[in-house]
Amino acid sequence: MIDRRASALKKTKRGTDVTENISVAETAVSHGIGLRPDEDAAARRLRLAAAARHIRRSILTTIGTAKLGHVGGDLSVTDILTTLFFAVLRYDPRDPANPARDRFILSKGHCSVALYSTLALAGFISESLLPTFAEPLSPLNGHPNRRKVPGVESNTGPLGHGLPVGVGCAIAARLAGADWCTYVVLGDGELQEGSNWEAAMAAGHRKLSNLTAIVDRNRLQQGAATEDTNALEPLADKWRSFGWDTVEIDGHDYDALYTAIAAGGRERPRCIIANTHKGHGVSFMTDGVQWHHKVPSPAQIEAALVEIGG
Amino acid sequence: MIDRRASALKKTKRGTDVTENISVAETAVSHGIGLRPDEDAAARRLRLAAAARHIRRSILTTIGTAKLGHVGGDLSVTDILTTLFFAVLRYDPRDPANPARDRFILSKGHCSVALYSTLALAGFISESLLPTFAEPLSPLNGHPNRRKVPGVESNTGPLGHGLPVGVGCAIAARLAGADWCTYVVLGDGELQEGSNWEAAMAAGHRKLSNLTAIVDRNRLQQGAATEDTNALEPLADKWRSFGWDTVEIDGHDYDALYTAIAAGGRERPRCIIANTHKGHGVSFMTDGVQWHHKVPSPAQIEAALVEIGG
Amino acid sequence: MSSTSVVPETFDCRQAFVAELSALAREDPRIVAVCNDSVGSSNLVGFAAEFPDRMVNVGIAEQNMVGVAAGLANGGYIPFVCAAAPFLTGRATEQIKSDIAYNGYHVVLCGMSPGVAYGELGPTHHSIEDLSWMRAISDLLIVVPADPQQTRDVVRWAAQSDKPSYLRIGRVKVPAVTPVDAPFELGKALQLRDGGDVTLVATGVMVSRALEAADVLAAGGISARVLNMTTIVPLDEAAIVRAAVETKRIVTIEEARTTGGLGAAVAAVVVQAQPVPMRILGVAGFAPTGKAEFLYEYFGLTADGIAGAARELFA
Amino acid sequence: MSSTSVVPETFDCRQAFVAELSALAREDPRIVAVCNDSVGSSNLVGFAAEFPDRMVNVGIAEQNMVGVAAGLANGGYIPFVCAAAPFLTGRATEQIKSDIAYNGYHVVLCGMSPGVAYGELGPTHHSIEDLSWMRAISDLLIVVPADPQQTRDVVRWAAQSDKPSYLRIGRVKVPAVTPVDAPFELGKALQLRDGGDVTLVATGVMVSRALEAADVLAAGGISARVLNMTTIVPLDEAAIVRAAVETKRIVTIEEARTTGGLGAAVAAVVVQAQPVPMRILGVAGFAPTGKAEFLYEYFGLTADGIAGAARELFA
Ligand SMILES: Cc1ncc(C[n+]2csc(CCOP(=O)(O)OP(=O)(O)O)c2C)c(N)n1
Ligand SMILES: Cc1ncc(C[n+]2csc(CCOP(=O)(O)OP(=O)(O)O)c2C)c(N)n1
Ligand SMILES: [Mg+2]
Ligand SMILES: [Mg+2]
Repeated sequence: MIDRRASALKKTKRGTDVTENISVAETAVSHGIGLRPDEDAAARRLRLAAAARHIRRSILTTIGTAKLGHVGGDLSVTDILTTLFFAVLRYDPRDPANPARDRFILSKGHCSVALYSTLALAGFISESLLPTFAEPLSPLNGHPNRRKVPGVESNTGPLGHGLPVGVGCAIAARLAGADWCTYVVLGDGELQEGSNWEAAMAAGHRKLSNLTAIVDRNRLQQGAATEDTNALEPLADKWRSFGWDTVEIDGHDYDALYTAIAAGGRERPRCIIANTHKGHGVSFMTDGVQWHHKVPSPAQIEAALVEIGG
Repeated sequence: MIDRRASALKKTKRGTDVTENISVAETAVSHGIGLRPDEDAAARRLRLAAAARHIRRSILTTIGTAKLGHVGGDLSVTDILTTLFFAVLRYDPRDPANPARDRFILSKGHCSVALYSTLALAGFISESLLPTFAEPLSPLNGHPNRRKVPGVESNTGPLGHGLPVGVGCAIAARLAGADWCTYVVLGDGELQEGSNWEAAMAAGHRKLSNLTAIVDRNRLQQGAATEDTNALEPLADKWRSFGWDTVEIDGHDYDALYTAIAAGGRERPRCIIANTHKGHGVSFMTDGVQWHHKVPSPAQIEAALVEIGG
Repeated sequence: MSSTSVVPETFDCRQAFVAELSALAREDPRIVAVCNDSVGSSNLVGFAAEFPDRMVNVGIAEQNMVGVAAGLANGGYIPFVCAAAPFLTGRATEQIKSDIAYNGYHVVLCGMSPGVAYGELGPTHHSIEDLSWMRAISDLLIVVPADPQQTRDVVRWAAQSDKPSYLRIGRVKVPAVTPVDAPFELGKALQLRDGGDVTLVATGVMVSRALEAADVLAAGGISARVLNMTTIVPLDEAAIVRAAVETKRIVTIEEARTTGGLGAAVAAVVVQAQPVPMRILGVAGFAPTGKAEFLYEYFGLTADGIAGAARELFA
Repeated sequence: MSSTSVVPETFDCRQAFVAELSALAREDPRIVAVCNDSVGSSNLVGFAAEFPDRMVNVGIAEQNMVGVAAGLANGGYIPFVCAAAPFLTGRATEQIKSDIAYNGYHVVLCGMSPGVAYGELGPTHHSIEDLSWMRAISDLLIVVPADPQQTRDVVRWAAQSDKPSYLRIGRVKVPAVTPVDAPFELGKALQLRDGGDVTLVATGVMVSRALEAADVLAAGGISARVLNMTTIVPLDEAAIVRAAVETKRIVTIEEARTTGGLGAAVAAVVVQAQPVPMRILGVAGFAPTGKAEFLYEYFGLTADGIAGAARELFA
């Protein structure tokens, strides 16, 4: 089934190794070939680590330039996006509307800079566009806009929108008998929105095994810890009681992410609770609630880039 | 604590036995004195059965006259309402805005006729008002209106509103250090609305032990069975995972209802999943989805009244 | 009061709606219906029987319903979202803004039983805010068919237009008002009757009442033009300006709050292009208990009420 | 462009808002704040520190937030619901209609950072629909303070009025525009400048721009009256009619869609009472990327844009 999926996107060819070409975004153009079960885990780990490093650097410089962004949640979701875009998703950046593509929706749309940085590395948009983020008339709005940015499937920003749309995508694939899959990444604070539970219930009821939700479980929302604001725990029990296969993993561990996402043969939608840290990769940001949307100073950006390396 | 609660409503006096005066609504005026732990269970059972019979008759005749109503859900919720209004709730129908009253919200507001019939028997409104249900300019609208009908705490009708409002009431009591309690009755299909899960999460987080939700689990929604439309099971697991003490009972058993509702010493909000039957009490309506809002013919009303007796 | 002596046959437009939707679904496998436990109330029982897989009933969950429709559009389908208008437009307002209009998805939002059609079910079930709510949303077309013929035309148009749209599909019975040779054209008012003294601009259920009001006015010597403003967005500004120039007085009639619907749209054109006196009729506030017909009387949305308002313009 | 040479001090009204709310809370134990994880963005950090129990943060859940506020009102409290305007008004639209307005509860809905205040965060975070959405709801008062003094007055008024209300509390910095001896009065327009040729009717952030536009117009020999229409519902119809009679031309300016807000309200009065030519200025549609100031330019909501629109009425 995986092979069939990998070959369904007509124009896609296997790309060059991102670890070797990490500074040249254009060479990453054709990574979207879907799951690669035959890839050696160690090689994949290396590849993903390099891509994530690149994306984290891009996030920091983009936010530093724009003086706007949600750096904490960008850095917590980076490894999830990296794993999806460079080891899981099937897409062709030169043909972003290809009907056979996998659908990816970043429901926590405030982390648009992480998404733009990932889309640039994946070849959907030029990396030279990133410095225009939030500039007048830029296609790169504070929240992603599908009418302006290829690779964006749905305009997000208001929390609680991605999963309902993802359920619709998954139902569409079912109706069409198509094998493309739908992936939705959600914030944890975002799960306080009831719209998610409406969608979760519908997906559970319909046993949408072609749908995966990944929760960026960084335990912080805008103003405080989720558990101090409106507790989500026991979170896995909630998803299970709504009919989802649910696993909890380390959301910064590429093997764990890949394995959890790629696990096949399921009969239900799958929820991956990815335990992460807001600001991951930058010591002075890690787990700091103020970094939800605080803009780092130039000196902090510099220090952060040094920590990230690459 | 119960005694203190029972005496907090200043003007309330213990009323006469409704079983003896069942046909004279006016004499039921002072039943709202809260929990009566010292009442003999058999006596209570008799009292409640008689009141429920009266209410069911009233529902059928009111709907028959108006040629409008939701008879199935009215009859499934009757025993719940009866237990609440005649064995649990603290209120004074002559002083319906008394700040120390318990709050009751019928979230499934389409079953207004069951509520009006109960409020009439409890003395909030005159029974002579019931035949005006749905008539031009009647205070008895198709869905309850607190600005027109004493005893109504919040205008319901759109599903998914009662629990959030109930959570607000319970927080208010907490803030005020008051001992009144809040009870919300929900439909089961209604639980597909995400607003309920927002409210459930907030109540669980705040450990609102002064809040009770009772689900009228008649397993039918408007068009079909809940489990065929958007399955709710495992429903108790859902509530538990949202931080609620949860029990499942027979929603037509007065002892079970009373015990579940009155159970004290809790640290969390309590959800009572009351298993019921739409159309309960009328054989040809029981569990029939078409009776959600089908209006019985005069002959059917007559047959139904015979079955109900009293 | 009306001069029409024979009571005309009247129709519940939901029937034409579902007949056309089913016909379209037979032709185009991309057509799907999405609903919130409203298979019956949206009159979709036949559709569901014929196309069980393409009847996506998400249960009582309007936010999810609209999001799911956006996802279905993303996946290549053409969703017709069918739900009681007050809950579709009020419960999923921000989803309609973001997921449908701002995304630009080809989704057809069908507000069933709008206005005060649900009569005695009361203000929670009345959809008198929907025109104002939906019209505030950029990039969303708004169309209100007035009779079965228009309903069929509009459903067919909506299926092929690639823009997000909101349709108002009435359950209150209406007579046929559209000439058979007058197909629906987006953004075009349909003149049903010419007149030189005043123009009555109506939409949906109110169109037949405007025609009756024109009869009442004619009996009193006032010649009223009647426009059926089927399309609220985009508005036929030219027809409005012509009416202002040629008849010098305008009355708008809608089964809705007048804060932001048809009347507000027409008034904005009138004051900016050709100021003339107007009366703007609609539903003044939360309704008391009563059936739709009683509420029309109560709010003055009758032939006499409309004629009376028009006469004020001659004072 | 403006004739004002000294750049006046400007204020984020959220500060006056929370200062007054805290002062009220000290006086009246019934005052509570309700929010959706928006303690910071609603500027409530100080309030939360001083009144931790009375800061009811329900998390990111706007439907529940509004329902909870209704319940708090039922239980004897006076809730100020503070949340970003697009989510408060768009995500809980039907709760505002049913739980607040139709229930008639004394709840103060505070739409924070409305209009395009969130600039580059884009259309999902712009609240340009809120005035139309809220005004469509019966029984809901709508008040838009223009500067810190009005903000304080309005918060105090809202605490003692027993009606449901919607306040728009800006984050875009504005100069003081209200004379110290001009207290807020519900339903009364405040004339900030007299003039005989045209009236500029503005609300909120747009009031200072209207004043600047009046300067621009004065430089060109046009005498503009400026009205600060702080109350949108109920509207000061008398002031509108006077303006129409006395200045014969009206321009409305709002940081919102013009479909159902200030401009629509004024136009409805004008066409029904005293038809005169108008221009209705606002936010034309979903915005491109850019900061608030850029978007004001983009949509013509500047002194020059307003003056230009006014000049069209003299053509
Ligand atoms: C409907 C809605 N309400 C409020 C907000 C404001 N907001 C933006 S981000 C955020 C916190 C999100 O927390 P979480 O989902 O945990 O995201 P992360 O921690 O990954 O940044 C809030 C409340 C919003 N964008 N949408
Ligand atoms: C928000 C909203 N969506 C849809 C409806 C239409 N509706 C009225 S009753 C009903 C079914 C309710 O089912 P359930 O909650 O199980 O109630 P019961 O079986 O007790 O009648 C529906 C869908 C509504 N009233 N409100
Ligand atoms: Mg988080
Ligand atoms: Mg049910």
